[in-house]
Amino acid sequence: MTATTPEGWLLVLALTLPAGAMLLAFVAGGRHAQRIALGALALWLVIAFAIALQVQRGGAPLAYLIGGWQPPLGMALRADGLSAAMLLTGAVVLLAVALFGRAPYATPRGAQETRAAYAYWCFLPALAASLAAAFLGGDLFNLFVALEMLTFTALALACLDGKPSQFKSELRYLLFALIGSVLYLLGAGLLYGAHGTLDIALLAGRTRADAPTLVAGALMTAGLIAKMALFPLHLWLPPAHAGAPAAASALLSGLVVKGAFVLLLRLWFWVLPAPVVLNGGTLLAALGAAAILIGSVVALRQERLKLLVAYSTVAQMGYLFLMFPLLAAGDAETASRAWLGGVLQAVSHALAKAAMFLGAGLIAASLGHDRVAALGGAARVMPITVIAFAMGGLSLMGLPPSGGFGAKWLLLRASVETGQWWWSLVILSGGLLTGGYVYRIVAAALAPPAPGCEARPVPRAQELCVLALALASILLGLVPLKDLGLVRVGAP
Amino acid sequence: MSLLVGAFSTACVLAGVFFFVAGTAGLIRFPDTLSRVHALTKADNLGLGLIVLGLLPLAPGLGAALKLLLIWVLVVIGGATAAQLIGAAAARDEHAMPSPPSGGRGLGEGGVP
Amino acid sequence: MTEILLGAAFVVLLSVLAGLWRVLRGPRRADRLMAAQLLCTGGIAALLLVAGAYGDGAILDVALLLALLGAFTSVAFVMAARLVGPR
Amino acid sequence: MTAGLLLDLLLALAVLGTAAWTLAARSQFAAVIGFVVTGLLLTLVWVRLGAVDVALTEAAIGAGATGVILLYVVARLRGGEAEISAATPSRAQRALAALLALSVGGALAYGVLSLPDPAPSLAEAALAGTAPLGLGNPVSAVLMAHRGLDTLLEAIVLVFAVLAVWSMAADHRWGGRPGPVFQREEHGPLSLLARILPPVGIVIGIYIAWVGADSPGGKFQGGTILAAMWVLPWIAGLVRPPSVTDWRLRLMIAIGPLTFLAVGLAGFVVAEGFLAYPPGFAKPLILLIEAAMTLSVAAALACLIAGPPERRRRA
Amino acid sequence: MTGTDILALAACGLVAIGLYGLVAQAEVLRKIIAFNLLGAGVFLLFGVVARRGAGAGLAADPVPQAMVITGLVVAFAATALALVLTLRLYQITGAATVAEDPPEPTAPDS
Repeated sequence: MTATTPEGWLLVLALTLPAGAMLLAFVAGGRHAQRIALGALALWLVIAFAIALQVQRGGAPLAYLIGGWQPPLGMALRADGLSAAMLLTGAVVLLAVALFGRAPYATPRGAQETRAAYAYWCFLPALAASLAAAFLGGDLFNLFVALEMLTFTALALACLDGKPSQFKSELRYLLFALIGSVLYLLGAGLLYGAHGTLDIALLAGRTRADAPTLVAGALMTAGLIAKMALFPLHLWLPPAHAGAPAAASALLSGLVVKGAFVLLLRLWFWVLPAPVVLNGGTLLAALGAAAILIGSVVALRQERLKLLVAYSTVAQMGYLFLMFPLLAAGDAETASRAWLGGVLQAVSHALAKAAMFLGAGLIAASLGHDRVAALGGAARVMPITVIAFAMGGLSLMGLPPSGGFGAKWLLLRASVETGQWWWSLVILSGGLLTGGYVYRIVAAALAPPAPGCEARPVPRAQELCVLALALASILLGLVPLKDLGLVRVGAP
Repeated sequence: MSLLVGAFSTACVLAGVFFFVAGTAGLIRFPDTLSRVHALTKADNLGLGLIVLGLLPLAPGLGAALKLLLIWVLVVIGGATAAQLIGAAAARDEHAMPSPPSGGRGLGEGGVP
Repeated sequence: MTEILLGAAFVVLLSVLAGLWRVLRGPRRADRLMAAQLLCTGGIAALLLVAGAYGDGAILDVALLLALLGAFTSVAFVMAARLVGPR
Repeated sequence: MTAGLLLDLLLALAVLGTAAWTLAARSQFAAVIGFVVTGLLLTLVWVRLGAVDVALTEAAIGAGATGVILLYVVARLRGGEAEISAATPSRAQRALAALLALSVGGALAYGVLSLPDPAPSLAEAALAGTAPLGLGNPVSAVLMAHRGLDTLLEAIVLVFAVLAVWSMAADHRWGGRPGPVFQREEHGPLSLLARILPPVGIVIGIYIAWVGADSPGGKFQGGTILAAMWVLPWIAGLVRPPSVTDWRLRLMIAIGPLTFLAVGLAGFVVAEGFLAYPPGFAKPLILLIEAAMTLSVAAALACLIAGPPERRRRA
Repeated sequence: MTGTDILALAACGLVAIGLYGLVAQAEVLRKIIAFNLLGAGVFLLFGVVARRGAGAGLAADPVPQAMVITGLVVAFAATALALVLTLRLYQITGAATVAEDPPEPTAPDS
């Protein structure tokens, strides 16, 4: 039985504020769109912070019954620690990216409105609304709509530059995303047929390991991992993310793929019965391990900076799957550690990867290319960007003190404690490989400029946005683990 | 429902069904496109009209009866227009011209060479 | 009466499907263009018969919508065929 | 019910047959025809399933609007045969695809046929939750109240989609009118139909949207008809789409979700909370939202069919 | 075997056909059509679930029906988006597939 909690209205606000802002920006257009979007995203950060604060203080999830209708007939919005943490991460990254985009997506003087700027400032609040729907939704069908919102927004942002080369990889991305959604929906239909509800909290008490539930679980998982680009369904991601404009890449790699991740967690740890999670989790983790190793090795060999960072997303997403068998196998404390590690990995990767993609975009804009071999001189022209990029890299490697270190350390410990030591080998070698490709870039950027290389200076304000994100991913590692109890609220 | 009304409805509906079957037979047997178009639209429109006539006495109210008639009128209008356009298209295909036909208009600036 | 009407719907549908098989085979595009027209008229007839069988007036609205959109779709098809040009 | 069973069997076979034909069709144009035919058959299937609301939506959106939009893209694509044959999967790949499709279909069939009997259902709860709203159609009650958030988000998704479609335009076309130019046709059957059908169609569209509160129908079905009644004179060259920068067009597209959102938020003040309706005022408020949504659905669908701006704005 | 069971199997068949088409066909447009067939199968499955849940004097459970209506509109929007992308891809590069190697541009962006 779900009941609206006193602060539940915050959840409604987190969803309706950006949605309303998007609609208003859509109508108003031009410069108004930019003002509305920036204002809404700033407010959204405040709301996300308030939600996190309430969840942490109260130690219990927030909930809101839409229209006062009780599930299964009605639907609920819920915010546990996972939702609150992801929402806050989303708000931070979105605001930073929005500020970053003020320069490239300004409506030029003398023009009423330009296509790219208008679309950018409308789709930022749209992405916020989609993320809120995906993180807070308590109903599997409602989450399907949220997934589609995410897909549409991500696609439009990725095509923002209107580059011909981009359309093909984005179209491939769209087809993958659509297959993913349809498979997910298929599973949802079966679940409704078997249990008469799609409310996650109600399903948690009703599912058994019967045929419809198993088939539904398999279909939905397949759909979601296609959207998350888990090996071997990863091939669409690198070109789609690398070819997008920098701001869009940061959002796609940092946030959009996490929407499907949160759904996958809800499906596996709330909806599916425990024995399935135990057996299937190992398979998912094996695919994740393959993603870590293959993604990192391929990243190491990339010639282009943005493609390298995109392959690194494939690898880093792999870490998220390691938590599945650890969570199912261990005792309460180990499980809690694995949970915290997994969620921390999602959060720190979002921050670090957004910083790295924005940084890569600045480097490419300054040098006019993004060939790794010819990055020489970058550190002289834009030291802040290169430092921020390196800081993001530290977090991905899992070096202390960084959010990535905390995440990987917790996963490592949980894998040893559950006797599944082989995952720790994967984590360690993944870290080494990551170190390899990050070093390659930083070393290249520190090299003296090649003769004849003309690097244009980049706006300081943009560099600071990148730095802020990178700093956030590092600072996450300095927060004592006990203060991360937020993430544990309402954990399975 | 009186027996008479029932018999009338049944007869009309069966006659309508017959026309549908006849239309299909024409469609399958006629050799050229134009006569197929005509066989199809005439027979099917007539068949639908008979079915509507048969269902009219069964309609629960005046609104439903009017709706039935409106449906038939719309089908006839749409069918006539479509048949005419299809016939024209068939004729055009028949003397397919080497250069883009007059029908190729309206493409605007689609970027197609 | 219900069985008679449902049976009639079955026969109409069967005959329409037989026609469909012929029409979709072509050979010309104009033949295929008939498909939407054919199925709309036949589908409407079947719907009306089912509506009569169930005594459900709401099904008439479906038929109404099909009649309207059928006219629209057939025309849109022919216009699109013109855009493509003969083949 | 032997006749009914036979009808189901015939429909099932016909749907599968036309769907398979659609895949096998030699030309893209034929494939679209096959798809529309499948959609029309599905409409009958939905009636047989007792879901008249869905039958209306399938006919309007699934077959009608989707068919038309597919058609206009096919008409403008001319496939490079070499590229297509180069990209066509090999025999082994196709066999693998068939294996995948069969295993998914088989697993699904296994899952569906082992669903519990009697099936769990919310029919009773939904019916009980319909009367207090003053509505007669439980599907509309679920759409507007019990699962109102789905419908609100879906209305917003339509705005996302319109904006996404517009944003695919070339930069210098921004501010232009959407879609290709159709030559004005003064005479002939098309222009006649484009003149006489819209008045009738608009009345029917409004009727379908209006009856939605109490019997099958509603904003999406009615809105689609209205969109079609605008597209028809557009194809005939009688009307032109407004520019994408026209704020009136944008307002029309956004007014539905904005109204929905406003009424929902007003629920905090005048009712028990978000998307709750004050007792006694549920029906008028729902009708208000439905009216605004019908307008928005019509505008959004018409814009999705027309596509991104393709003509430069005339200064 | 009831009529609903028959239609349930038809839904599974439609899903299989759509999935095959989506994977095994080269042209994007055909993939999009296949996606719509696949979607139709999924919705039909919801319809079967709704029909099985008939009760309280209703011919079918209204909740899955509402979901299908929502889903149809979303699927239409997705189709429109995919088609526009297909058209733009074709207009700019002349490509009609999403195969790996982009061919030489044949038509400039007009």
